[in-house]
Amino acid sequence: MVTTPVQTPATGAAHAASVAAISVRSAGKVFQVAKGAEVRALDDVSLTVAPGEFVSLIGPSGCGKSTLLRLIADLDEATSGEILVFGKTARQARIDQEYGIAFQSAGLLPWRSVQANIELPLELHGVGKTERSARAEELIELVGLTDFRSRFPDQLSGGMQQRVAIARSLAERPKLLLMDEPFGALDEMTRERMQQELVRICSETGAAVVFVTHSIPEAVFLSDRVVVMSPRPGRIVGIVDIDLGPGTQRSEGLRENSAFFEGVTAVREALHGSPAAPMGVELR
Amino acid sequence: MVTTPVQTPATGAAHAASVAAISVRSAGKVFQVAKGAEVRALDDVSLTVAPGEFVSLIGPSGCGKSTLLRLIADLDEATSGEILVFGKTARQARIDQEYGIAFQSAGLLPWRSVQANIELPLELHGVGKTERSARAEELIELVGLTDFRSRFPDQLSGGMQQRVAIARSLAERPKLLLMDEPFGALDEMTRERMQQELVRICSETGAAVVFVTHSIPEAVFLSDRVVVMSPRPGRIVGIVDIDLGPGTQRSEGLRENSAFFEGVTAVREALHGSPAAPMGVELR
Amino acid sequence: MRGPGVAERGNGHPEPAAGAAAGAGVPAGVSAAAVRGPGRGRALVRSVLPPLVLGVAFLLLWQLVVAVFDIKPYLLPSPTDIAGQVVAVFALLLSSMLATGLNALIGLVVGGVLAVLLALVASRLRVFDRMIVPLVAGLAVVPIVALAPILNTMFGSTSDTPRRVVVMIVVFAPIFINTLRGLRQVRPVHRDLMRAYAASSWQLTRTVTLPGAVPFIFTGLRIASSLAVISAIVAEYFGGLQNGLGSRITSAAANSAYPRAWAYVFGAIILGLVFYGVTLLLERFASRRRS
Amino acid sequence: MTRPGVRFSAVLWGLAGLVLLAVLWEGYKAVGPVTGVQFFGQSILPKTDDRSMPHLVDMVTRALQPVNSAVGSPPVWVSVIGAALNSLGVAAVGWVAGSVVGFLLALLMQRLRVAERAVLPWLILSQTVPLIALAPVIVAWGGKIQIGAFSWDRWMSVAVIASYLAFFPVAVGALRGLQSPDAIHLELMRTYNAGWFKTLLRLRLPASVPYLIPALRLGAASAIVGTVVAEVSTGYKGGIGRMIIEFAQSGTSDPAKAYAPIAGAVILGLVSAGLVALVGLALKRFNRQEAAS
Amino acid sequence: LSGCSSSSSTSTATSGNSGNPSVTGGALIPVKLQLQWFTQAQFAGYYAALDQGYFTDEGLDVSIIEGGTDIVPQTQLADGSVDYAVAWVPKALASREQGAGITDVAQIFQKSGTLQVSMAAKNIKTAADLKGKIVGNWGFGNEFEMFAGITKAGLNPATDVQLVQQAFDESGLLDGSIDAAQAETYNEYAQILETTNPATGKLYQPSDLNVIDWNTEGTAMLQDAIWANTDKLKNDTTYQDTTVKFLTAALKGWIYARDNPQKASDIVVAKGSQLGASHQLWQTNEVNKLIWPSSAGIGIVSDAAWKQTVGVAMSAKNLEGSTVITKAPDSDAYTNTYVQKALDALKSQGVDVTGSSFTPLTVTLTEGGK
Ligand SMILES: Nc1ncnc2c1ncn2[C@@H]1O[C@H](COP(=O)(O)OP(=O)(O)OP(=O)(O)O)[C@@H](O)[C@H]1O
Ligand SMILES: Nc1ncnc2c1ncn2[C@@H]1O[C@H](COP(=O)(O)OP(=O)(O)OP(=O)(O)O)[C@@H](O)[C@H]1O
Ligand SMILES: Cc1ncc(C[n+]2csc(CCO)c2C)c(N)n1
Ligand SMILES: [Mg+2]
Ligand SMILES: [Mg+2]
Repeated sequence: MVTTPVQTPATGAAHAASVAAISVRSAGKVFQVAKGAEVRALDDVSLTVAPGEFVSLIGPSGCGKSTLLRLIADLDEATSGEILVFGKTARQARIDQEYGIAFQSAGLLPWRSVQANIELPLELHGVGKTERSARAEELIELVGLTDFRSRFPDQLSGGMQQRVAIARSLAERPKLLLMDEPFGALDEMTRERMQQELVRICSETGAAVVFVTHSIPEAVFLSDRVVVMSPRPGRIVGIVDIDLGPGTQRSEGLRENSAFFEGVTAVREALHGSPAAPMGVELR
Repeated sequence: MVTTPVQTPATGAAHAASVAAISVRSAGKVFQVAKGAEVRALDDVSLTVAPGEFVSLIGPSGCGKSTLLRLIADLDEATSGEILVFGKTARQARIDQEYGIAFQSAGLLPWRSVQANIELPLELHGVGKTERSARAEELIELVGLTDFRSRFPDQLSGGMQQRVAIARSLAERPKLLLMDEPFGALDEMTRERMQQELVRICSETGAAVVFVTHSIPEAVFLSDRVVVMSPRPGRIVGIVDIDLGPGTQRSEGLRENSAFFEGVTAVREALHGSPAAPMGVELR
Repeated sequence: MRGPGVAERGNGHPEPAAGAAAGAGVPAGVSAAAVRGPGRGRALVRSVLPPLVLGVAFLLLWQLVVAVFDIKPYLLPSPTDIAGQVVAVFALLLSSMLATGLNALIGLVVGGVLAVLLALVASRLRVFDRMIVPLVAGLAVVPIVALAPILNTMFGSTSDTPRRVVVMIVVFAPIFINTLRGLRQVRPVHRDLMRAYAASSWQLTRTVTLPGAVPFIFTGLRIASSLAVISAIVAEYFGGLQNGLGSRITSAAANSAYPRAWAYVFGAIILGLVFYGVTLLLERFASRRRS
Repeated sequence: MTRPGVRFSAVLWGLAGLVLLAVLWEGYKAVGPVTGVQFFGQSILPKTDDRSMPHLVDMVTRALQPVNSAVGSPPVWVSVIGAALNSLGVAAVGWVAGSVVGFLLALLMQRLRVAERAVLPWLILSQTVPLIALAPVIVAWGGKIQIGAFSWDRWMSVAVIASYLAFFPVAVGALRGLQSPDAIHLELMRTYNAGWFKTLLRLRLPASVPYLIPALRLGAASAIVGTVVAEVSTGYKGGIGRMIIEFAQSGTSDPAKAYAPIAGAVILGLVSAGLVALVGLALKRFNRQEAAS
Repeated sequence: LSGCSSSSSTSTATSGNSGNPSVTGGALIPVKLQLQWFTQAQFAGYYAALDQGYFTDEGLDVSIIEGGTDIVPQTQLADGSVDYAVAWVPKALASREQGAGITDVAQIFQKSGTLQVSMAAKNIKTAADLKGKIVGNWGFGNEFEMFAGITKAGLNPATDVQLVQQAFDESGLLDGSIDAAQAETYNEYAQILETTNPATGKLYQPSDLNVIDWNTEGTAMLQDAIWANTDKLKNDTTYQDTTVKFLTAALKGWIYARDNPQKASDIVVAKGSQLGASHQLWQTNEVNKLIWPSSAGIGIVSDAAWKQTVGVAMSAKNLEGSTVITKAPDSDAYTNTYVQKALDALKSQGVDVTGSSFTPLTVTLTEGGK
């Protein structure tokens, strides 16, 4: 099932558009672990994301970033509150394929070529062969992998694999992209380049993005808004508005720009203002 | 064999001390791959590290950072040039246990407790039981894992594992620490904390450090000098002196300081001045 | 050459197709094509020569010992005696290999398919899983000797079926256990992905679970392949058609015609290696495209 | 859920599986054609008469009756247990011997690359040799051994054959285990200037445990199978394998009798795997996974 | 499942009355005898000799070692694992040709006990009737009489019949998957007669069956014989002496079994035979028929029978196209020297060694041979 073929073009701040891309109201998530014990991963989280808006989630490990993303994607169910995606329940939105998703590990199927990996969601939803390959062609070009279309994942570098995963997440032209640390496994140089490409791709497709990251510069460079979270239980402790101009014009130079440094400092302070996370002492 | 029990205290810039901790002269390394083909990983690299000095190596993936470190550690042999560690050949220095080493993955032995892991090098060199456990005690305290001494690696978070690895690398009180992206696998928050601890530990022990990293802020925050490298063949393209004051006084606040940002910008420029690294398109 | 994997590795790193390349050693920028070419010939020599030398040395020593100590053929026939018999009974040797090989093949294929299908069911149906896993553990330790006589009466000794059933039973356990492990190996990220695509459980099986289990299936198959031949041979020992290697070996041995018996043993070894080699090739072929 | 609880329910499920099997057996016997099902001349389903498929009740009843008509002969099940224990003892000797040999081979192959290349293919080949061909040779040569008061017993031939099967999984598993340490650990040992032996002791051996335990378990199962086959091939009396063919003789007149020793052999296999699991328990410390950091 | 160790039934020991001079204060000579099959009345004479203390009387401590499928008694004997072995002559000759140094020192069975049994309805009465039939045999070299018979009837064993190896029992014949099955008069034939005929609801009767007897077809070969180690016979005087003693006791055992079939059968049952009491009595009786009367004295190798065996062994081809032996055995293959000495010793004790007045019993079989 392919949804709405072409997006409404969206500029950086389309806050006022008709229905919100995401609307999370007082969502909470409690995990039942071993007999009796429970983990409150999220507590009373509310967040609205406008169509075309780029929102990053940042916070120390275990603060519930992934959990929040997974609730939106209906990969887990909220234990309280309400989550709407384009006005539908998360479940309905998943069934209607309203979003594309990418994870920290690219999660490509190793036995499928680049092209076949990108075609996977289309294939699952019964899109015909010619249509599928035409769309894959477009996407491969978009992520700059034209020469690698018939390579297999193990023949690609980490960065290239992530680009395939991003192309795959865009296959059905979703109006919403959910990304959980998609660049977490990349080295910093590659990472910076991927960020720039993501910014470009997002402005071109006009999709709203929820982007989980650990990196302050990354969050600042990419986002319209940075949502800062704190752990135990996971809450939103601050939202930093960033204004670096439209995505299409963001470039490397920006990183040495004072607005960028200001954004970094603002997010850093929001983060550190939150009760200091115990330094990785939790047992795994 | 435990070497020199107590270190000469070293302040940040002990450049002029007797014999250099490391002296690399026109070192080159060519790898023979499949019949005929060769990879020139390092070409004519010269570098001197003073006792107590903290030097970072930074550069795009594949520029030979790890290779240089491995040559110093005598894990590989240079194909040309000369490498002296405290005036000895690299091989002799390894046999004399002149350095401690830590890698990107902590590389702890999963069947040994924290304490037993730290004691490993001492045990191998025939240090008696009581002496071993006294030393382990000290180190465990140094890295702040007192309550975790009898835990096993799989019960620790990534950051804690890295701290164990660092403690282990310090076990024989080396005057030189070699570290290959020791924080590469950690999330950014943990990473920043670990950096601060490393700075503290190094000032306390007075060891010289060669530190490989991908992260510009990390390199700037930690180092007395940042060595910037370029790939194919790996060369040193610039050395940036950083002056953020003695390690003992570097704190979180520093990261929002303008000297820090200047350092970051200087390294960034040195890096980008080098011929742009192809964006992760190499095959793996 | 990789050894037949250990069927059950209790720990979590079964990665059956783990590459041999050590860590980061593989150079960037050097195209894979450069690795082939003349280098391959030398690699072949390096992997074939040592076992060949050892084998020839072993045979020579054997021959020498038999000659020097004048060992009677009923105690130990010499390699040349055996080779002489191989030539003498060659036509019969081939037909026996064919007969036994066919039994082993049919048993292997039917048992293998059954094992994969039941593993699929077990991976989907928890109740079935819990009931069948202990049974398979039992099946894995049933000695062939125990089964053959009973199967002979059950299916009639004039048919090849009892032997094929013996092979099926013997190959079932390793394939089933490995396949099931493979099917359970689905990476959480793939599971999440398929859920995000609202994929049906059949789609999950077809696109993710089953292809992901292929290397595991092959690990089981590799172990099963040589077992299939041995068990087909041993099964012949308890009656039935007298056209295979097993009955020829025993009947030669009963007449103390050991050189002839060993000629058939030689055939059995060749057959075992053929089965093993073909599985290995299939595995190579199927896993060409994997990390 | 507590561990004993888990184990208990596993046993229950296993029993449920057995019941399922029993229902299948009796069900097919009830509805299947007496002559079995033929398909293009090959029988594909068994005959269902009482000689081909005795009733389960008959099997059990027979197991409770005396083994033979000699006065005072014990019930079948008692003899089966005796025979099973006898086989277990022989198999244990074979397992230990095979494991030691397998492990030493693995050490050799780990130490010398050439040895690995030269030996490994032959190890695989060795397992394609049918045991029935080896048995006479081993028995014959064993019979020649007579050193002072020591003389070769039949059971030793059986144990040798059992070890011939048991050594293989151990050799392969141990080799993998010894080769399993990551490059990083090996390099660490190199930076410590630790030689081959120290590296073996502190790194390779402990690292091989997770591979060794399943290999030993597999070796135990192989040793049992080898013992049972070898008892038949060498004519060693007193074990379960011999009992199986002794009973098979009375297939015409006493078909239910043959099932008791088969059940005994299966239980024997399970028990041996269980015993190895105990070894695994003792080495549990080394079975830790490296944390994924 | 008792062991096969030394004497289990001390109660019936009648030792001490013979006053044999070689009994020197319990220092018995250990002797091992390898059988070719499981404990059963086929070997009643040896068990009787053991039980009656005849071996001890001769100063021997005999252990009887059971055989079984894969045990080749002549190999055991040749490699020194045992001192004497019971084996069929053709198989032993084959082993000799492969270098096993063994000699037939006493031919116990004078006739072949092998039959080819079929259901009466199949109408298989002679070897010629086997054409096109599914013919069972045991393999292991037990099939040569049958091959010779088929060949003699003008058929080619490789093409004119379909050969099938039988399992350990006769179920193939009973369920109809085998047309004609191999059986020994003393064992498998009885197993058939101990089974209920579904058509009549009673046990199978000999009239329900047809048998081909290779003795009458003229291709019979010599069966159970006692074999000794050729080299030791030549060079070892103690062994020569022991051989005579062993044969004396063993033959005496067989004479006991002839005269006391019921007791001999009971002895075998007590030794833990797998099949039951009535079956063992039948077997004792049938085996007696194969031995007695023995005109030259029990154990003497008849030259005529030997020649027929060798002739068949050299000419009959099996389905692999090979004959049992390729050249005539040398003169060491058998000797009557020792058995003659044993017979002389027995005769001097006044024992009847020919059994000229032997009359068999009529044994009634019961279901399952219980
Ligand atoms: N399936 C689960 N069962 C139990 N607890 C869980 C589960 N998933 C997450 N948690 C817990 O919920 C909390 C939030 O986890 P989450 O993965 O959302 O954190 P995160 O912010 O994504 O962390 P990271 O930066 O490390 O990815 C953690 O304490 C975690 O241990
Ligand atoms: N053992 C080896 N054999 C062949 N080539 C090698 C080997 N080790 C490294 N190389 C090559 O040498 C070059 C330098 O590698 P090196 O690992 O030192 O880079 P690096 O700077 O550490 O990269 P990264 O940041 O990815 O760790 C690369 O092109 C690499 O492919
Ligand atoms: C597998 C097998 N089957 C038959 C015989 C032959 N055999 C030797 S003694 C004897 C009498 C048994 O009643 C028989 C039939 C054998 N040696 N091995
Ligand atoms: Mg997360
Ligand atoms: Mg590196």
